[in-house]
Amino acid sequence: MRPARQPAGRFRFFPFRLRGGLGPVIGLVFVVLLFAVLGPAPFSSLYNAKTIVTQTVIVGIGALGMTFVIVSGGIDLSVGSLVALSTVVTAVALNALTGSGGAAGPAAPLLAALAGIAVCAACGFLSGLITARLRVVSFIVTLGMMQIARGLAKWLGREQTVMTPVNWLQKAMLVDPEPGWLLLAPGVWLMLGLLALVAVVLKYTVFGRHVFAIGSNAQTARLCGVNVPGRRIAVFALGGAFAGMAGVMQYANLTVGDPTAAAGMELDVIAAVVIGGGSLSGGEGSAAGSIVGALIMAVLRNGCNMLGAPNYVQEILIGAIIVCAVLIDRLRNPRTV
Amino acid sequence: MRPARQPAGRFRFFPFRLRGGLGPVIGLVFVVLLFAVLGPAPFSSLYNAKTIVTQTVIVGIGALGMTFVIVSGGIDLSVGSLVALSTVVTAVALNALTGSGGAAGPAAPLLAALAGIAVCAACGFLSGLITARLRVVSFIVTLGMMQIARGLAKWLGREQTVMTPVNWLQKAMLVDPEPGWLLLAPGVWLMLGLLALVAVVLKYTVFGRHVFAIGSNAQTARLCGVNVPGRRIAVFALGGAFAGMAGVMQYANLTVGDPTAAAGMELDVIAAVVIGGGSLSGGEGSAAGSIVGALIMAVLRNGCNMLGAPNYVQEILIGAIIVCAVLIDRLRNPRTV
Amino acid sequence: GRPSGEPGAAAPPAIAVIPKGTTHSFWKAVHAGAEKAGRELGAEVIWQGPHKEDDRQMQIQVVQNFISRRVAAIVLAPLDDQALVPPVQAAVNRGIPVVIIDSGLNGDAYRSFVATDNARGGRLCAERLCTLLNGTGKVVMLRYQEGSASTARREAGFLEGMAACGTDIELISTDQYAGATIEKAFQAAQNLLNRFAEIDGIFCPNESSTQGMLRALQTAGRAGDVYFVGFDANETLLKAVRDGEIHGLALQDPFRMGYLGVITAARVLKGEPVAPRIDTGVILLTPDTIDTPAIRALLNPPPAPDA
Amino acid sequence: MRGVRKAFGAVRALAGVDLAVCAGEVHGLIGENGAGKSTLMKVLSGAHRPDAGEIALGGRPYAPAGPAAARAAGVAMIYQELALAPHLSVEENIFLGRERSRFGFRRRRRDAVRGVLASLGHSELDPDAPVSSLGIGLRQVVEIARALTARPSVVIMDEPTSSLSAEDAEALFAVVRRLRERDLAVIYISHFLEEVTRICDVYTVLRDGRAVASGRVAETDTAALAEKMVGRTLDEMYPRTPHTPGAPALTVRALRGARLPAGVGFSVRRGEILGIAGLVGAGRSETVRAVFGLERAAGGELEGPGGRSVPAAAQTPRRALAMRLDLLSENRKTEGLAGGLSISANVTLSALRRHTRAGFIRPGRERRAAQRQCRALGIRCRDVSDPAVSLSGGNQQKVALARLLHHGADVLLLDEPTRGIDVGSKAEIYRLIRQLAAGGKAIVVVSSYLPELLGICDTLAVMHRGRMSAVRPVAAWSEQRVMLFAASGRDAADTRIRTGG
Ligand SMILES: Nc1ncnc2c1ncn2[C@@H]1O[C@H](COP(=O)(O)OP(=O)(O)OP(=O)(O)O)[C@@H](O)[C@H]1O
Ligand SMILES: Nc1ncnc2c1ncn2[C@@H]1O[C@H](COP(=O)(O)OP(=O)(O)OP(=O)(O)O)[C@@H](O)[C@H]1O
Ligand SMILES: [Mg+2]
Ligand SMILES: [Mg+2]
Repeated sequence: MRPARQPAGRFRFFPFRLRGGLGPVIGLVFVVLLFAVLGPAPFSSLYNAKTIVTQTVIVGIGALGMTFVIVSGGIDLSVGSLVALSTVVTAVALNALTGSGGAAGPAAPLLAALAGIAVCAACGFLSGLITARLRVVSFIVTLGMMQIARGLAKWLGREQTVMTPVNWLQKAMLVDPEPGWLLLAPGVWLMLGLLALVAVVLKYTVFGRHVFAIGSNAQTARLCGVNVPGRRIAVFALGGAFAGMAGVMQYANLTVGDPTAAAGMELDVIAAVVIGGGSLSGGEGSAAGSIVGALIMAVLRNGCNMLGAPNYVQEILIGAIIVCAVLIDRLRNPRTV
Repeated sequence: MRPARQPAGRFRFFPFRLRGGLGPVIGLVFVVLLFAVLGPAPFSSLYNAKTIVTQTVIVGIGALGMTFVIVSGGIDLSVGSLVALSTVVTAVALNALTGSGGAAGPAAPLLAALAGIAVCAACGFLSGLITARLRVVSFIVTLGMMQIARGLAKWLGREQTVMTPVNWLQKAMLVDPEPGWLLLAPGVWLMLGLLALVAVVLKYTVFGRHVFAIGSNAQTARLCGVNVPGRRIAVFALGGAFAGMAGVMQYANLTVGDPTAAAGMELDVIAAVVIGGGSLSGGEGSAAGSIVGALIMAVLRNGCNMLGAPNYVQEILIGAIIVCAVLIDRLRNPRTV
Repeated sequence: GRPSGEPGAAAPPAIAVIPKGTTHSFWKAVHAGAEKAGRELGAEVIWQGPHKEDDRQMQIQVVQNFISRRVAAIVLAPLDDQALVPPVQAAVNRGIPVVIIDSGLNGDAYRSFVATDNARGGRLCAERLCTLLNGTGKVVMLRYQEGSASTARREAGFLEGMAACGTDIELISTDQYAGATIEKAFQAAQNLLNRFAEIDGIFCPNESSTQGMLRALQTAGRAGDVYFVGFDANETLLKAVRDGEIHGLALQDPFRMGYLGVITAARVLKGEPVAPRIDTGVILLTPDTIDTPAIRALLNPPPAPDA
Repeated sequence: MRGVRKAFGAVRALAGVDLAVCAGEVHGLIGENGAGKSTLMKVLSGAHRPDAGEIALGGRPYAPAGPAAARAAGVAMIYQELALAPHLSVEENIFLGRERSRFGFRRRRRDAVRGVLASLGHSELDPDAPVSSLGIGLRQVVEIARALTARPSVVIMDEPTSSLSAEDAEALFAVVRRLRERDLAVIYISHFLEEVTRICDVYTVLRDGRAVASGRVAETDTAALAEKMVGRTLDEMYPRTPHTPGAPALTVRALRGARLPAGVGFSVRRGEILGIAGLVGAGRSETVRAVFGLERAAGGELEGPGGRSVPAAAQTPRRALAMRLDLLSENRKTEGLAGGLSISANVTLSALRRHTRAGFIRPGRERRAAQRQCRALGIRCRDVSDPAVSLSGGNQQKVALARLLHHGADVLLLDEPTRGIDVGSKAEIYRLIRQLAAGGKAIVVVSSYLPELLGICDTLAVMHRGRMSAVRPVAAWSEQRVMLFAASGRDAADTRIRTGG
């Protein structure tokens, strides 16, 4: 129970930064180098780097929201379903706003996206409410919400993908962005913006501090006057909102609302957070770490694809490397437990 | 004349029995009554009851193994993949043992099943080894194992379902068992036998007590001389073996080895354990509770199907009822936290 | 690394073939066909499916990765008729032609569409069931999965055909879904059979749902008592046909689909004109026709090389 | 407070307590383990909602909705079971729930932290150190600092000195006196009755959830207080059971840890009680933990009762147990108890095999053994099947001790064995320790409570910054001499500095 003391000085102010930052980065460098050596030349091309970053966006944004949840000591299994729900809500809202036929105006997609995000935030709020007020473990609450949101998505979408008119949202995830000076897809910029936001919120705001405190020791937080249920609800609502944003990006990618989208994505998202230094028992985790975790997973998928190995070899490889990425962190940072 | 109530002392000896037993049973009664009232007549038939029990077997056996893992404070996400791997290994081994063509002898299916179970136990052992010795959180280790086992299954099965000759194993999951006097499918009897075994091991053996101690406080357990890594490894190997048995039952059900089987089943299995009173932070859970949890889920699926509701309504309903089943337990048994 | 897809280089052109998944025997046959074409053309065929079956996002990523890898052409079986439009457009923008197989795609970015007429397959099944039932009886259709376009078309074709069959046909359940795997289909089918004591005819629109339903019928002891028509074939299903438990299977020609897909892509690369729609045909297998040479040829395509 | 009641299920913790506390007064609250002191204070600090009764604060009715409301009303509490978030830093813990500003004022906050830590005699403590890296004593300091920076009007201290060294306790007393001068009300719970008589003005005795006596401290003494607490006259606190040391049971040579200890050697014989004194952070706990294999030693050698010596670096708890050593950790919450398990499971955990037949646990036997231990140590519980966490702090400590007694190893390493235990039970435990020694066990006691070390030990050593003084018979030590070595690392015997003429 007595981990090695950290070096004195500046670094110690955010003990979680070290744990959540450097280890995963080493893991990332490791997998990138691995494929750069093993893989075909195109792996190391700029275009491929842009492809990988774009492929990180959806899981990455979901992981940012999940970081709040996991740092607070909870878990959210409904993320995948919420992403699907968000694509469908966005698509349905867009259709409702633009009426029948015709391309959408510039405002409609924005409103539709907000609708998608709002619905997911509401679902997250509900999960949080039940977790915090009725004290059912979040694993079960969100497992229920996972089914409910999936059902809602299918119901809204009439069990089919929802077609939408052409609109600017659909360009948000192009690897070659439309105004070329953007360099990266708008979705990537969104993810980076959110990353900065979440990092600041977690480290420099009272809310962030409280989230860490709740995850570290909820009992203590309560005794210190932290509004534990209120914060928990906010955390899950935030997680939902981020899943909603991930869903909007998913919609941008698919250009349709898809009620079966992102099945099982929750595990990718949680893995990203944990690879990035988050602890499932709460109190640890960082925004940057989670994004790095999501990047590691995207690099793995892309690299394996580039190698052109059969699917089963890829699966075995990805499984092994996920474990190794976390292992590197542990070896670097052994705990005495 | 016996007194109506048991003497307080004896009953209270295992506080977890009460927590893990009665609450879920109330939940089960609740959902059964719900569908008996709402649903069509066939729901309440004996044959349907037998169907439900048979449909519980696979998740139930998986949940028994998961009970060890969860009580010890771990989690095993690889169960679904291990089930698939076991079906494929059993089928491939059976084909290898019986040679080309012809019905299988009585020994071959048994050996094949043992091969399936052994391979899964080995996978569990490996997960346990990495978790316990290299101290990577079990969530990540088993997430990796989930991919690895799925890849292995696809590789072994050449990405296809594996046909097998007719053999007695394939009759293990018939709702109307072949020697009629069995009343229930052999698989159901297997599940009940394993239930008794796991209940006794958890409650009345040193191993079981150590598993509880590790889940409750691993640090203290270590200080008391419990071989924490060794027990952890054994727990995961056991979990793997049970997943292997569930896989053999899955094979009996499908009569083919199916590398895509049981995708996402891990969540059902974990939900069964948690609904049955298991705590994801360890130290709580019971064999009977887990089986009741699995039954609740099977009743839900069956009942919703019987109602003939569209799929999305079923999903929403199942999600809501999973939460309610746990809620009932919590309301009955509020915690001061 | 090695250079790939550079024009004029000695290396053969790389043609990527992207199935919807890799685990049905249907896709095995597609793979075999594609490889055969590759051998004939001297082209490298890269076979790569999405990791998770039926995950549109995964398939989009596979397409994106092939664009990154600069293959010469892509042969794609899209999981969705709309969602795959942007990546296909991106491929075309980068000078990689795309041929679509199996399921349709919106827009006109692709060069050719090589596939079965799914609606026709569904109608064929309906006609078979109609004949077997003599135009009267209670019929169940177990759908495959939400949002799957090709099976939805088969289901629609089947319903259309049943409507034409007569007013005495009662469709008692058409809104249940089997799900992606055999075992999910099995449970759904079991519960359906428990719910309806009286069923005269059943239709399932693909391999896994047909196999799940077959197993449910067998375990309930009702196999053979109900007229059962399915889609696609594998060893288990063929055995059931011989045992009189399945009364018809719509057969596509996946080998030909893979073969023609790659051939068409190669012709596009050479600048030759190609037809925008190529039908690979669908025929009905019944206990009577199971041993005809045409069916035999379909059932036993040359094996896919082990990757 | 008037007629306050509180029950946990079937357990009645408070059965109608009346209590009046005045500003500018230090109010001592004493009582046996499980009497309801902590529960009463948790009601006052808003952590528990009372079942009945009313409270008035500063003349106005007071019914806090939660800890936040209580804190806003000016009630600050130091919890007995330390309430800290291990992942957060010292400063973050101190200001948890009171982060007044979002971005600014870091400087001012930092000054406040340094100020209060200095007043507690720990100006060296780094405000940025994560709490998980602190020993239990420093954690207690952080907990106290948190209550003091809250600018309260009522401060509740639930056994604040249970983990403090004598020096730190003195610093705390100075702080308490200053609080009294500032006209605050202080409620002070302690099992050290001499502390109560030293710094409290009035006292109240709780027994079985009721206030049974109260009065001015000046009009009583510790013996009378103890009598009121226990309800009977106490015998001799440190009874001298005659026992004679035998063969060496544990010999430690040149033990070195990663940081502490720095070359410690001692030997303890069968039938001997060896005490180790020292200040917080002197490395006493780390010494016994290294001996037991809980912390990896960097070097040194251990020789157990069997006479075989092993390198200390290879020690693990399982090997230590096999060598017939056993350890009582100073941190019962994380290392002493499996809180979720029943009392009986905790008691039998190290020696479970004794209650098995053919590998199966015999519940009846196990249960009886646990009940026996509960009686021997006077553990107050409804039933041995209740989870250990439902016990009061002192009773939890006794359960942890009961496990060692039940296991019956030859060498017992007891790190703060009487932390949080009431005087009556303490006397009982001292008697037990002596009996064990008389029965041929070797016992090492680490304690920050000097009187008990001087009272029960046969031999005593003092640690200072990882080094240990010579082991001497207890008669050769005096309180001053121990303090001198603990504070300066110099022994009166070899120092030239003489205070006298
Ligand atoms: N959360 C709880 N659940 C059940 N019982 C409890 C709980 N907290 C306290 N109790 C019971 O209430 C009684 C009073 O406990 P309390 O902690 O107030 O004692 P205390 O006087 O502070 O004792 P100590 O000196 O050992 O700290 C005890 O019998 C204890 O078992
Ligand atoms: N300079 C320091 N910086 C941070 N922590 C320190 C420092 N010095 C001592 N400590 C803490 O004090 C503890 C000293 O070790 P140990 O607990 O063995 O001493 P002790 O004499 O038993 O004191 P305690 O009464 O706290 O148990 C260490 O675990 C460490 O956490
Ligand atoms: Mg107390
Ligand atoms: Mg100590």
